[in-house]
Amino acid sequence: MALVQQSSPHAHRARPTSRVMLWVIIAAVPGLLAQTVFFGWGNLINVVWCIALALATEAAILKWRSKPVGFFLKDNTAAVTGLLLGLSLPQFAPWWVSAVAVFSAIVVAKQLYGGLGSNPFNPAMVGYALVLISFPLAMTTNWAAPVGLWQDAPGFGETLSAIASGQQTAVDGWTMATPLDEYKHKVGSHTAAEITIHPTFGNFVARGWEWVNAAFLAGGLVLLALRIISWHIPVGFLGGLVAMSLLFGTNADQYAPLSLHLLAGGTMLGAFFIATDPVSAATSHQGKLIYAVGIGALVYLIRSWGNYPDAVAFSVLLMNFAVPFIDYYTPPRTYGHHKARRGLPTRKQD
Amino acid sequence: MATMAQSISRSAIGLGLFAVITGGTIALTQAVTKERIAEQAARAEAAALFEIIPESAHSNDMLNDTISLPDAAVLNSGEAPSAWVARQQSDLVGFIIPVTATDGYSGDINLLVGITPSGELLGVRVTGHHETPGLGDRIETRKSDWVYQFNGHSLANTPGKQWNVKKNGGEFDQFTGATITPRAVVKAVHKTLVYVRKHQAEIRQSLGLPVERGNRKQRNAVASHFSEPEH
Amino acid sequence: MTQLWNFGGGVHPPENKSQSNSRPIRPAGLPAKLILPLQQHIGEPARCIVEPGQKVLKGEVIAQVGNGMGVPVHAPTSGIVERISLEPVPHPSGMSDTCVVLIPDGEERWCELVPQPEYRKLERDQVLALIRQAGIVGLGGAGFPTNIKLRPSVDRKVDTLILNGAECEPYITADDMTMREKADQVMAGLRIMAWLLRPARVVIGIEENKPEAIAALRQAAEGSKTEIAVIPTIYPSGGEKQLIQILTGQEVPSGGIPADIGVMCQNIGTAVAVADAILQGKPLISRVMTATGEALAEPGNFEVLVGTPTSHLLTCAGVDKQRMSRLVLGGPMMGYTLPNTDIPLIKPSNCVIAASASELPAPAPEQPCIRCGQCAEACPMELLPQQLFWHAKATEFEKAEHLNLFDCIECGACSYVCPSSIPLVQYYRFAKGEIRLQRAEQQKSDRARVRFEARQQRLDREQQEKDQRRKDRALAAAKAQEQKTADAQTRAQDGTVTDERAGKSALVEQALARKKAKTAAASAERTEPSTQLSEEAAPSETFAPENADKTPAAETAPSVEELEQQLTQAQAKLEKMQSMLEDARSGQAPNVDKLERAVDKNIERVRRAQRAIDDAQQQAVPANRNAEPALSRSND
Amino acid sequence: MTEYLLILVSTILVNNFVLVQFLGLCPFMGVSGKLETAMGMSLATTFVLTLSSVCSYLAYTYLLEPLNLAFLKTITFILVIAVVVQFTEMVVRKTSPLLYRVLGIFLPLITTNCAVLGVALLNLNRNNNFVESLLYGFGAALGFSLVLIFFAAMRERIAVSDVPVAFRGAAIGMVTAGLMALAFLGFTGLVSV
Amino acid sequence: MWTGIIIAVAVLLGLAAVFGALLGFAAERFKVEGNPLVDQIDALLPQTQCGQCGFPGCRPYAEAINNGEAINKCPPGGEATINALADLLDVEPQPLDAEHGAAQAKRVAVIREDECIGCTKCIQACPVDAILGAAKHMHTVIESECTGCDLCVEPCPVDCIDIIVIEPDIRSWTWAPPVVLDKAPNEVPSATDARVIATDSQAETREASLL
Amino acid sequence: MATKTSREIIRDGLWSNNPALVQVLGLCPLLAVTSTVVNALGLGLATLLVLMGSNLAVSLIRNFVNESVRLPAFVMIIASFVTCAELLMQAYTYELYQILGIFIPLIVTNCAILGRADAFASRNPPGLALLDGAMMGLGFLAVLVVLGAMRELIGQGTLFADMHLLLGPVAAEWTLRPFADYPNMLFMMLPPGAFMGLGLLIALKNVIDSRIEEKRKAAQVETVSAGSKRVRVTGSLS
Ligand SMILES: Cc1cc2nc3c(=O)[nH]c(=O)nc-3n(C[C@H](O)[C@H](O)[C@H](O)COP(=O)(O)O)c2cc1C
Ligand SMILES: Cc1cc2nc3c(=O)[nH]c(=O)nc-3n(C[C@H](O)[C@H](O)[C@H](O)COP(=O)(O)O)c2cc1C
Ligand SMILES: Cc1cc2nc3c(=O)[nH]c(=O)nc-3n(C[C@H](O)[C@H](O)[C@H](O)COP(=O)(O)O)c2cc1C
Ligand SMILES: Cc1cc2nc3c(=O)[nH]c(=O)nc-3n(C[C@H](O)[C@H](O)[C@H](O)CO)c2cc1C
Ligand code: SF4
Ligand code: SF4
Ligand code: SF4
Ligand code: SF4
Ligand code: FES
Repeated sequence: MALVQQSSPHAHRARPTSRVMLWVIIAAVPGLLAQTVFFGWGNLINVVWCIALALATEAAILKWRSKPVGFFLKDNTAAVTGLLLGLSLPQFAPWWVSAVAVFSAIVVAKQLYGGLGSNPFNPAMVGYALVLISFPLAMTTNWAAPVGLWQDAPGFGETLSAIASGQQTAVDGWTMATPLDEYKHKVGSHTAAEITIHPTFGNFVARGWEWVNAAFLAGGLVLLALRIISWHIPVGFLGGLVAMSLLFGTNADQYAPLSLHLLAGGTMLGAFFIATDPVSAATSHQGKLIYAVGIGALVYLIRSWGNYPDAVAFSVLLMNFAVPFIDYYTPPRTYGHHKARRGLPTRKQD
Repeated sequence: MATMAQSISRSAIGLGLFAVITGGTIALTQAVTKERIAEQAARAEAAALFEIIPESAHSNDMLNDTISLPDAAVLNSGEAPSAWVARQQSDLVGFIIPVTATDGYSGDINLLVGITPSGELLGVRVTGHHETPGLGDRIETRKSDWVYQFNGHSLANTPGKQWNVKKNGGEFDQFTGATITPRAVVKAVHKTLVYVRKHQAEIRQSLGLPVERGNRKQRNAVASHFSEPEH
Repeated sequence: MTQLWNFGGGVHPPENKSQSNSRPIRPAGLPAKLILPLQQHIGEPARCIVEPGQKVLKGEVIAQVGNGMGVPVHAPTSGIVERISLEPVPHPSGMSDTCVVLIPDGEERWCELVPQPEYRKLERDQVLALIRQAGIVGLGGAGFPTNIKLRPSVDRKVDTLILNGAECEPYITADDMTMREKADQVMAGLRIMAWLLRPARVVIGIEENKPEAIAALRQAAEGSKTEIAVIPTIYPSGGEKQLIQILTGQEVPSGGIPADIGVMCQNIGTAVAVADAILQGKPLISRVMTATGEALAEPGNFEVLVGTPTSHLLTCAGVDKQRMSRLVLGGPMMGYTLPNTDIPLIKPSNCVIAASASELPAPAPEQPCIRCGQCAEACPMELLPQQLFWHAKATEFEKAEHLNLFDCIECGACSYVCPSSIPLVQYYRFAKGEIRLQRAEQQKSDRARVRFEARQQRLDREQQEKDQRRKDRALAAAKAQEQKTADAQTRAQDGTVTDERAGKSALVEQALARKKAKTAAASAERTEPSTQLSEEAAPSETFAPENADKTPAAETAPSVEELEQQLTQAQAKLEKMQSMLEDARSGQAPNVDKLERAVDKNIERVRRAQRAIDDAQQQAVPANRNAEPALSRSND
Repeated sequence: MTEYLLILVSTILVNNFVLVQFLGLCPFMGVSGKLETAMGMSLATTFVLTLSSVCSYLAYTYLLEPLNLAFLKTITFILVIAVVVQFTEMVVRKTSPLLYRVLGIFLPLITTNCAVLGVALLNLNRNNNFVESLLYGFGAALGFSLVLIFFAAMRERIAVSDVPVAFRGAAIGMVTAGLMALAFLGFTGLVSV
Repeated sequence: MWTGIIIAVAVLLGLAAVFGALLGFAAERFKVEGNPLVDQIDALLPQTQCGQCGFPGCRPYAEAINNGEAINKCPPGGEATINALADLLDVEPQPLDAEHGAAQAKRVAVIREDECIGCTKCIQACPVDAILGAAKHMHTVIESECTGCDLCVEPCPVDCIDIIVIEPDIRSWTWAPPVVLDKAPNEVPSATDARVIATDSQAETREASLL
Repeated sequence: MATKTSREIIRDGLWSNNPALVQVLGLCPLLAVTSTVVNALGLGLATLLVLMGSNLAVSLIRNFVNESVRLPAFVMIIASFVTCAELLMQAYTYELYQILGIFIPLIVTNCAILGRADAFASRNPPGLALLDGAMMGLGFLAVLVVLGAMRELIGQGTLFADMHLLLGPVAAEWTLRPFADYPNMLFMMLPPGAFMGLGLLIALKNVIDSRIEEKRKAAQVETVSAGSKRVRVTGSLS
């Protein structure tokens, strides 16, 4: 009989990474459902396609790097990346757009850096940003109109064939500018009242989008409750956005109103699911706050003055870029120390 | 101190020597190529103009045959824009006005608008823009034929409301995915036509045309405005 | 109600305490043999003062304090010292250390004990000496000699004495049971310590999951000013630093000790040991230990003699060998696994867990860190465990240190929560060990540099002096020569012309003789004649590497040359040895036989070198390199 | 005032010299292995870039332009830069060994930093006046420093990752710079200059 | 045309002369000598003074490194030293140059005292004066000062000096890093690796004599 | 420094010490102008000419410059070559010149050029220096063109578009379109694509190198003997 030899601790809490990732997937389900209810089958098809592709790509690349494939596939992170891409791409994005996005997310952003845990940038957002600048046409014209505004609503089969046909643009009438897009292009030349006449705004804030965002918010709260994410990032993100909005004024004729910022586009998905990607986010509480407030502020900045109507992807990437630096300068204060030791160890000079 | 003086003079002379040699080389090359460069620059500048009014369609030195435009702030095309005039023998073929559309998707779009004396469009060309590659850049002739659809339009044959993209109920195609850029261009062209109609009198005058058709007295072109563009 | 503070982090592992705290403390009895390591504490090992075969009495000192900090070791029972040898000891390395192996005679005959119930009449130092003589070390973990801890340096007044009854680790109930059953002894020990330290405040911190112990202590402390503080159940509230923060709100400064902020923390068991030592005169020869785990039929707490092999304790608790998959000494969070059951239990051992495979299953393989920050949430020291881990893994120790690696108390809370099951603590231990090694090496190399430079200077100086001397002598010689020449000239001028040639040769002869004499004289300064050559050659050679090695040509140079060089060296050595031998023989020196052996060896060496050359010459030139290892082997 | 602010925003973010305009890439790739050195390089570049932007402006406006020698601008500018750099190096080396340790070794590298000459040339293209030249140079340097420092911090992290062997070193650095440039595209349109 | 050229040359000449003078002035005025880098390099070398690098001692090698010598020639320092040097000089670390020997475990010299004839040869050879003894008397090595350079072995006429590897004992033992299982199965280092004591990732088991 | 043989110079320039892939120098033009083959070729040729010229010139004057003005002198030489190239391009390929913009004058600060002048030309005779310049220039040019081709192909689905800008009207029809109906992948035409493309090329070179190295290792037996370069620091045997 042999005795196990092992270093302490000998007890472990049973919540492995794969389970954490599974929870993220589960928490995203309400949002996905809301998307399906309000925007049709597109997201669901995208999600399935992206996840399948993500797993296949990850397996292939792990094989190439001669890493144990099963061991790493089981951690579910590729699935999360695929899921988040599927959730954020336009509903009628042609299949190859998703494929390029998934491929660049998994290969370039993740595995080239050494795979899980090593990627400095959020893989899903790398994929998204990359296709956004590569294929602006496919990425701006394929947003589904909210259910109810469809002329001749496409069913599952039609949606699938639209995506699978690979056409850069979907059938007119199925698609519509997103509320953020619409606002962005008319603000300044139109008054708020004139802008919001557009059917995409619906009766409340942004037809369909408001419920999708609410659903993601709910899922995010589940993650918070499970302590899978800490409050710093979502609060920082939304706080930064709100603060900027208040700072630049709430005059809806000049700038998009706060409600639109919060409930349209990928705000809640970004705040709870994307900015919180632990691998590419800052480490300490203070660092997380800086990182998240930065994202919120950048989202506002780019949405208001930049070219891109929804800026979550770019803002997340930009702050990812700053994360290692932030980490160096925001270590927590350790027990028994007066203040935190910031920066780098100074080389011993004798 | 001797070493200091020595060091100074040695360095100064050494570097000076290089200056003479290298400066000489450059200056020589410059002297040799100066004329050709000026010519090339002028030709490049002219290329867009000649696309609108081909060389076969005019006989004057269009590059140096310019008129200054009055009250041209509406065209947003620089401080004192001047239009190029094309003439076939003594007939006025048309003139080309530089215009800037300010409401593009990102930044200004620089256009050349060619107009016949009767106010009909000879052609429109884009000389500079920052629109999104792949979306807004189809206003370039290299990317699509879109700008050619202006040819032949005039205020007379196209009513004011029609000066818009189809999506907004106008005459002109937009391209998929980008309405803002074409709308901006259409607007700018329209504005130019309106401007020309408004300032018809002055323009005719500076073209040397009688306000009432008839006086075809030649006038020397005002060439002094034209200057070599910075690169 | 005592005011309590929070500390950051902490975890709630399943407690698993009921298995062992439902039975009273039982005596574990006498094992067949006792293995007593000479070092059971922090400091220097004790010095063994018994011989194999010697009979010892229970409580007799068998090892005295060595030359550093330490405490004595006592015989836990009467018996015969079987041997003093290297035995496996409880240590994470699983290595062996010097132990005294004692075969009990079963008589349990005590040596003479000197109780000091009137300790208040003694000097404090006397009481501390008694504590030290009783071999008491901290029973809560590190095993730091208690007497040293109880004597804080003059400038540090202890205001608060804390008795650590938190026992926050799962499974362990030794302190719990001690408090329940020996509450009076605990209080007595506490009183002694309080008398020694005169603190303004005395607190006993107990986690709220031990109501019986709390009740027992409340009763025992009735009427005294001792506070019984019931603290929340969270691991690691029993960590000294955490407990201090909970009870006083103060933090022990990094790198400092609790006494720096006027606090001292002692374990429950330590208090009992102090009480026994002072009031009954008994040294620390047994302690309460928990034996628990699913592999045991009757888990519980036992009064165990120090040095008892683990197997004995397990048998007492009814072990089922088949179910036992892992044997942990200490708690599941900080304990280490034992490779076998022969290992003895020592003073700081407080718990043995004989766990079944399902109870403490092997964790999943290590996955990459996802920087989820769970570890940072759990860390009671508010470190950044994941950053420490990344740096430790990448062996960027400087950065790990910068992030306060050395403040880590190795509590294991971070590993406990890590979803990627990374053995974080092991990484930290590794990094700490490497850093300590590096520091030691750096110190050593600094010292080596100093010594080397000092030597170089000395050599330079000596060389200069020698040069000077030689110059002086040469000068003197030249003068003499001049004188002589002048003399000779005058003589020659005086003398006949035919004599001239003879005179000249005489002069040459004289010069030669002088030179010889000089050489002889110079070498006489040193031990042996030929040293001088090397001595004089040394400085120049020190900075001019053998040119054959420096030029690229050396790379391709046939190694026959090298071999020949070796041969000449060997021959030189041989000659020297032979001459030394002759000297020794003539001088009847005591080292003649040594030298004979040396000469033989050198003859052999010359022969081997010769053979190597022959071999090398036979082979083609490129093969020469291969001959080299053979030669270096011949140096053995 | 806003105009000047816009120049800064534009040069630091929107038209970042390194990631958008492709200037100063060699030091960006070469001196970003360690955060400490990157900081030294940033300081040195900021100083030289600002100074030489101004000096070149002066040389052009008061020497070349009046004499109609625009074609000598490249050689003049590079001469100015080389001399500024070398002179600074000598002075720093002598007067402040401490500062020299921080910046000194980077100074010679700056002569061949395209950003420095680039700023001088772009000042002309953009018809910047004196203050604008100053700000433009300073902003460019800040933008350079910003990405250099962030990049260095990131490379330190990447250095300990399990990057596939073929990509270790410069290759993954390039990919990272590419992803950063991707992120910076998010700023397009922020300021239309 | 020629006037243009002459103006151009003259302007450039003027500029260059002024700048040249400036630099000449600075070169003379701000001249410095010395290099603190050598000290920093020297501090990183192990000071074994063994000469395996091909230089007579660590300091000469430090000077050579400062002048561009490769940093991978010091076997006693091994990989750690190479990495530290690479870090200091901001160059890529290279593997140890085998021509200068292989990295070895820490060693010390021990003199077999009953064989020592007291010739003092080893004393003269030891670069750090780590050997004690007088002529014709037994010599000993001060273990704490010996760098293990083995320079004393060769000169000893009776070969009574051994170089022994310092074995870790329970007091010098340190924890080994855990073994990571993220390589393909065939690349996983064997669990019997001497340094591996215990890991979380690979439950290594040992035979135990139970009871 | 030992002089190198021409073979080594050729190999160094084209492969083993390639300025773009190994020294990672001259990145700005390398990345900025490689969106199409024609741009890459134009700048590459200009750089090649300047590199050869400056190497030759520096080598010729290598014994006459004094230390304090060495750098400015080299820089001036390079700058004069660049300005000449600039003027010539303006005169003969004006459109291309406009596209390449400030990257023509910026050849001056192409670190690779000054680097070569300083590290090689200033210590070697003119012949070798010229060869070195040519090889380094060609190596640089090759990388430029390959990167240009890659970006052009992926970015806009064409190859050799607009070659007439450089080579005159004959080349106007050279454009290849391998894929019909290609959705342009703009990413490749923009800065991020440039960086990643070069990253990919560098990685590719690493892969090839390691293959070659493996082969070489397999073919060659270990000949160094450990410790053969030791030097004694103390004493000696006698
Ligand atoms: C990255 C990006 C770039 C864009 N570039 C342009 C552009 O260059 N020109 C343009 O007109 N619209 C551009 N758009 C705007 C969108 O395509 C916008 O939805 C469209 O112009 C509105 O047209 P619609 O009224 O046909 O929906 C861009 C949008 C995005 C997200
Ligand atoms: C290396 C070391 C040195 C110590 N030095 C002292 C000391 O000088 N004075 C003192 O009162 N306690 C000293 N201690 C004891 C500590 O303060 C602490 O009470 C003891 O280590 C028990 O801690 P633990 O079981 O939590 O590890 C020392 C402990 C260690 C490990
Ligand atoms: C994480 C951790 C948990 C600890 N838990 C306890 C505990 O529950 N009970 C205890 O008495 N000592 C515990 N200790 C040891 C104490 O820190 C401290 O060393 C001890 O109370 C000092 O008393 P001693 O010198 O009498 O051993 C723990 C130490 C650590 C690092
Ligand atoms: C809370 C949470 C959020 C995550 N967000 C993302 C994300 O935005 N993008 C992504 O690619 N992966 C995300 N992941 C999955 C995983 O962390 C990611 O694939 C790693 O970055 C891969 O190294 C997330 C995981 C968790 C636990
Ligand atoms: S808990 Fe584990 S996976 Fe999470 S950050 Fe800490 S070390 Fe990394
Ligand atoms: S083991 Fe160290 S790092 Fe981990 S939780 Fe405990 S104190 Fe913190
Ligand atoms: S090899 Fe290393 S230890 Fe030996 S002398 Fe050279 S630098 Fe010193
Ligand atoms: S005793 Fe021998 S091995 Fe030790 S340092 Fe001295 S010469 Fe070297
Ligand atoms: S080419 Fe080297 S910095 Fe630009």
